[in-house]
Amino acid sequence: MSTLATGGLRQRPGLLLGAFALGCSALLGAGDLVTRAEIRLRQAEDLRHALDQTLASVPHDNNPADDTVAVDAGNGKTITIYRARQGGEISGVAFNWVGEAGYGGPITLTVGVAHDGRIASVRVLSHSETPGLGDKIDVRKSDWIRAFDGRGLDTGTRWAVRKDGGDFDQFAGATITPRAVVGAVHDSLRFYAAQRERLLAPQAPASAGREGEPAAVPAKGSAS
Amino acid sequence: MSEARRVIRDGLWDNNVVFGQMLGMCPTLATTGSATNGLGMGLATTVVLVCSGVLVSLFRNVIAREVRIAIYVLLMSSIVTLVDMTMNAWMHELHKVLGLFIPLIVVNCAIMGRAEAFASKRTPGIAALDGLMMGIGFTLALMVLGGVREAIGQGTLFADASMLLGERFAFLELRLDDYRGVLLMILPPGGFLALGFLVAARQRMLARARTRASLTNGDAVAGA
Amino acid sequence: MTSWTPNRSPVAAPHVHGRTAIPQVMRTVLLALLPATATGVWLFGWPALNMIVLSIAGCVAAEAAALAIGRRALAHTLGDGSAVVTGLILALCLPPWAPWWLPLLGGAFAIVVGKQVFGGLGQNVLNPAMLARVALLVSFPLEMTAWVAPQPLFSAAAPGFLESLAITFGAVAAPDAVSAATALAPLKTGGEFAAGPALIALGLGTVPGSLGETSALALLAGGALLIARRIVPWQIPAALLGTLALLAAIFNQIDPAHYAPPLLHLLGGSALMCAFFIATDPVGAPVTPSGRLIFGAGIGALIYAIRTWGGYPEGVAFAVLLLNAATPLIDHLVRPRRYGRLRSGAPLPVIRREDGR
Amino acid sequence: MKIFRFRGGIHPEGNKDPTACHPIARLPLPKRLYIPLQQHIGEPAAPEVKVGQHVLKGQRLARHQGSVSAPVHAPTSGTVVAIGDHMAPHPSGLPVQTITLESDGEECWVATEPAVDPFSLSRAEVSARVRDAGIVGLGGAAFPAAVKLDAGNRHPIETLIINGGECEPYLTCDDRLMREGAGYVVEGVRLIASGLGARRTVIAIEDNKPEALEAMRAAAAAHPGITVLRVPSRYPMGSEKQLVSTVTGLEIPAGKLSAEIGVSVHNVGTALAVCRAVRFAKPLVSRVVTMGGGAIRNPRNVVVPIGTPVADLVEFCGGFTVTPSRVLMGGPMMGQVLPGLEAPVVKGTSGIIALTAAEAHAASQRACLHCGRCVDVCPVGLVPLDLAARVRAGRIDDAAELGMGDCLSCGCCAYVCPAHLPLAHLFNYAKGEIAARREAQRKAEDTRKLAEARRLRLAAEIAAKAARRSARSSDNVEIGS
Repeated sequence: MSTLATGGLRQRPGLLLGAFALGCSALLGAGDLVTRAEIRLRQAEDLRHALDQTLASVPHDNNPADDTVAVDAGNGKTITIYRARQGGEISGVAFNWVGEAGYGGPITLTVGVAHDGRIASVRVLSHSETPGLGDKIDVRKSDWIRAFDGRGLDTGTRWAVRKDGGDFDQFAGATITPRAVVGAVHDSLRFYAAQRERLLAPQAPASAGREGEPAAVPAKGSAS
Repeated sequence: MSEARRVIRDGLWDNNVVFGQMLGMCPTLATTGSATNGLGMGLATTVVLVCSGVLVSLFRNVIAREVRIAIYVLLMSSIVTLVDMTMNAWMHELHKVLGLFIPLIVVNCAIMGRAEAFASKRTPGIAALDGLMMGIGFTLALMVLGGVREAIGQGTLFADASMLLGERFAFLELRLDDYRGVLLMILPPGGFLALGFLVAARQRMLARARTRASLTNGDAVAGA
Repeated sequence: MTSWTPNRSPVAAPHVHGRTAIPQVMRTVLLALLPATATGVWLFGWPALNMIVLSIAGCVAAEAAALAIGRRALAHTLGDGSAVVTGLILALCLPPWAPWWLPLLGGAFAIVVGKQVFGGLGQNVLNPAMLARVALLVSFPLEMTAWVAPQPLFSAAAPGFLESLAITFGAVAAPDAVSAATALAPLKTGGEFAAGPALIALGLGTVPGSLGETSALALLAGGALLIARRIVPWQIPAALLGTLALLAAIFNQIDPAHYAPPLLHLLGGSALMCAFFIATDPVGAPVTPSGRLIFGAGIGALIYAIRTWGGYPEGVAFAVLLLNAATPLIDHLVRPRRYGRLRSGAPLPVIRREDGR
Repeated sequence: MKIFRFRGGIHPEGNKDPTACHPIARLPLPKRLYIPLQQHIGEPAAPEVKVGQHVLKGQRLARHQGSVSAPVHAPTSGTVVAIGDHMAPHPSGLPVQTITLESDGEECWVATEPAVDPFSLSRAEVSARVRDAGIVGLGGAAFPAAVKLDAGNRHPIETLIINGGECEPYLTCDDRLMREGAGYVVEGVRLIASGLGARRTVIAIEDNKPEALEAMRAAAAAHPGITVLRVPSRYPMGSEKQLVSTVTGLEIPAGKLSAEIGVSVHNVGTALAVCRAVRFAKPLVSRVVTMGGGAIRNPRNVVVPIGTPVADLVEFCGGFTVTPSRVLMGGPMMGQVLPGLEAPVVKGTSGIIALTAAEAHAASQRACLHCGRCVDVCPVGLVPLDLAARVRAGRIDDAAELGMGDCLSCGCCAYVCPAHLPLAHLFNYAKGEIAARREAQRKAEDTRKLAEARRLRLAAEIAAKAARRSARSSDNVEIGS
């Protein structure tokens, strides 16, 4: 940049600002170009990792992140179902479920259900329960949430906390939060049961979900 | 004292961003739940500080007074966005931990402050050194604050350091077993409390140093 | 004898003084807390007494340490008795069978963070005991909500003295069998609201709850003493309880199944303790009668809101702290009118009475 | 008659019984009297006697000078032995110009004008007699009474209020005066009323003085223009502003005189002095002083010649039973510490109170609790704790903004303060500071005005000269042409 040009720009602050804006935009554009593919890859990995965890006990040989179907949940909301397949046969599904209010507001779960309608695993995606009291539903704080593994509607489980005559522990000092989670998991199972036929209908992997666009990213750690 | 030594002293102690200038309180309080988080935030901020210092210094003769703030904002937000994208692409795990806070770097007034007060008047070399020292000072302050909060709050030190620095640094992670933790310190009020006590401790040290200095001076006068 | 050597250092008027002094005020507050304290110890046994001792010890020790660090007169300041009052109020707010470190930590926090960092008695913005209560509740929600059913001293189920030491100092948590829910629990968990005979239990205090907050009668007796002795202004308790009861009555009328009746709000939980002993701490309360009405009403409304819609089972501590923070503003807004002046501070217009009355 | 309640106030322990129950005693004539030349608010009086000169009782020793001032008269007959410095009855103990009189024991009165029918005198004549008698407000403020009477000429007075409140603890001199001299007091009241041209007169007496109330009612029964009003005992009922509010329901607007809303307030002791001055042409040479406090052996009220050393009075009352913790001139709420017993009784001395340590309840200061008791009791509606915080921080201007200047110095706030903070002391300091600043500002303003006037004058002179010159030159021109 010649002295003349800089001198000229100094006299015209508007132009100078414009020049900087242009330069910065170019820089950001370039940065986006270089990182876009990489970032998308990472996000896909995240989703896959999370689904693999949720469906760890379900044998599958596909990538559930790429095999989705959108289901109308009945109340105007659409739920994206991720399906795991073993040899082309659906062996289990995973989906996010927003439960009824706990102590501090709604609790969002990621539920994995095996082909036979039993819980593969449940993880809490987000909640606003009292720290140190209700947040034991988080797998990083306690193992309580693993109590759902392997349970189903037909396993003779009483879907309530002990205090209400059910099979699930409440934790010391808090009843409402576990009660809400138990209820939510129960609801999600009933939802699965109602939708089972449709979910398990043999369908080509690519035909249902919009590929490459995860509807929800159940990334671990987002509850923090 | 040479200017470089002055700059180093300023950044690390005399004019420390957090304890001396009390700038950048938003990231300071928001991200110091643990020493590791403080370290990560500090490092990201350091990168931005150095880049913005160099850029502002390079263009210091071009930038007209009337639009300088607007240009600084443009430059800094661009740098921050680039850092965000880069981390998301190649330091994805770290980005998930710090992701929420990286865009916050742009509101860290320490960066604007150094650009206005230092970089815009100096050559790029010394501006880079200043950015680096301010950044290191900031990082250290955040680590101390995070360390205190983490240690009192949950009885650990550098928890999850391996996630930030790689498995080789797992030895940093300390954990006090059977410590129930003081949740308050991890929550936002704990940030204020810890910061307040640390600032008070530093003030006390400075006051003592002043008393000592005045005493020795007094002796000198009396002796003469 | 007519000799007299005058005191040359000038002493300004007035040369006589009322008999009210701070140590005496603190003694009266302690006296007023006695019924609630005694009831609490009776109902919850030896562990409750341990708690009180530890909480007061924590406060006094922390005050002494802070004064020593600040190189201030130890005996004179400790002698005002304010640390003892803070310690007792804190203890009465805690679960009666809490482990030993809870009152100690709370007492130290109340004095150091709640009082001394502001510059000591009279300088603090927030109520120290309530600050400690919130800090403990946020940090240790489990211990802070571990209620036990009352087991009167010397009754069969009550722990003996040695057993009480095990409860207080042992790491063992209170046995599950005695854990219980407070009268306010149905606000959050649903279920039947206490009514009829259950309300009488609330009056006597034979219900689970904080150490000194369960017995409405004991608290009322202490409150009456404080108001009669003019240690606390009547405006704060009246406005606080009135607002709480009014809001409860309105919502209870709208939906009796969802919203608890006013009596439950007044008698269950910490409302009475707060109205007479906590909100009335002069340090954080406004100084004018109308300011005190606003202050009390604000706390009452917040208690109701937090209990009904908030994330914590009891809102007293949060409500008091929030209104403490608003006190300077209230005091600024409702200054008294000065003699001979309009509210704006301008002199009154000259009015003459020419009617020859 | 309706009584209005004023804001704030306190109920200090009265401690009036020990003195109220004894009749007023008469002090034997002291050997030496020390008569300060300034016993009133305003300019000091100018001496007009010489050392060695023999004077008669009631003879004028010093004449008043300036618009606000009062003359001083000889309390007994005797010889002037010194005119010079003597300890003033003020906490500072600084010496003031004082005439020392050695009594000859004769009590020989100066020839006075014959008594006249006082109600035949004009308003101006009443005022002149009051002024010449050296009468000042005897309630303690010592404001020259004639100045107040003259204010009635500028502002029509609707209501005359006679202050029989005596709200200060311990003091009972007005109480005894009303019981024993009700007739004279009422006559004085009527004279003041006629001097002011007041339409109605209210004598306000606190309800803790039932005997005085009864005596005054009886004495005033014959005069329908006078109402004797029973007012509640509440300090500071005797303060002018609070008394005006109690009786009329009006407030004196800030910065105004009570006369501007048609009210004038005088003390009962002043009324008695006015009666003596106008009817008998006797100047003010003695007054009733309450000798009270737990340290006085025989507490009582005493008629005392002005200028009597306090030591003589203490001796007359049997001396001290214990060493007093402080000896006060005036009541304990607003009175001042006496620098020494050699200080003399002056016109404004309502009492000498010797307090024991137990009576004073002295206790060490503690931190302000923010309890608001001072706000509750402040009769002005100030927030003393805020003022005190600002004064202590040296923020005098902020304190002035919050109304420091409106403070009465009544001491209610300091009385109730559970932390024993010296609030009144702080406020007196702040008010002095504000006054000093205002004075400095006024002086600067005066200097500026003088300089401006001088500049204008010089400019005018130059202009005049120029005009004359041009006039002359034009004359010349005319002449020349």
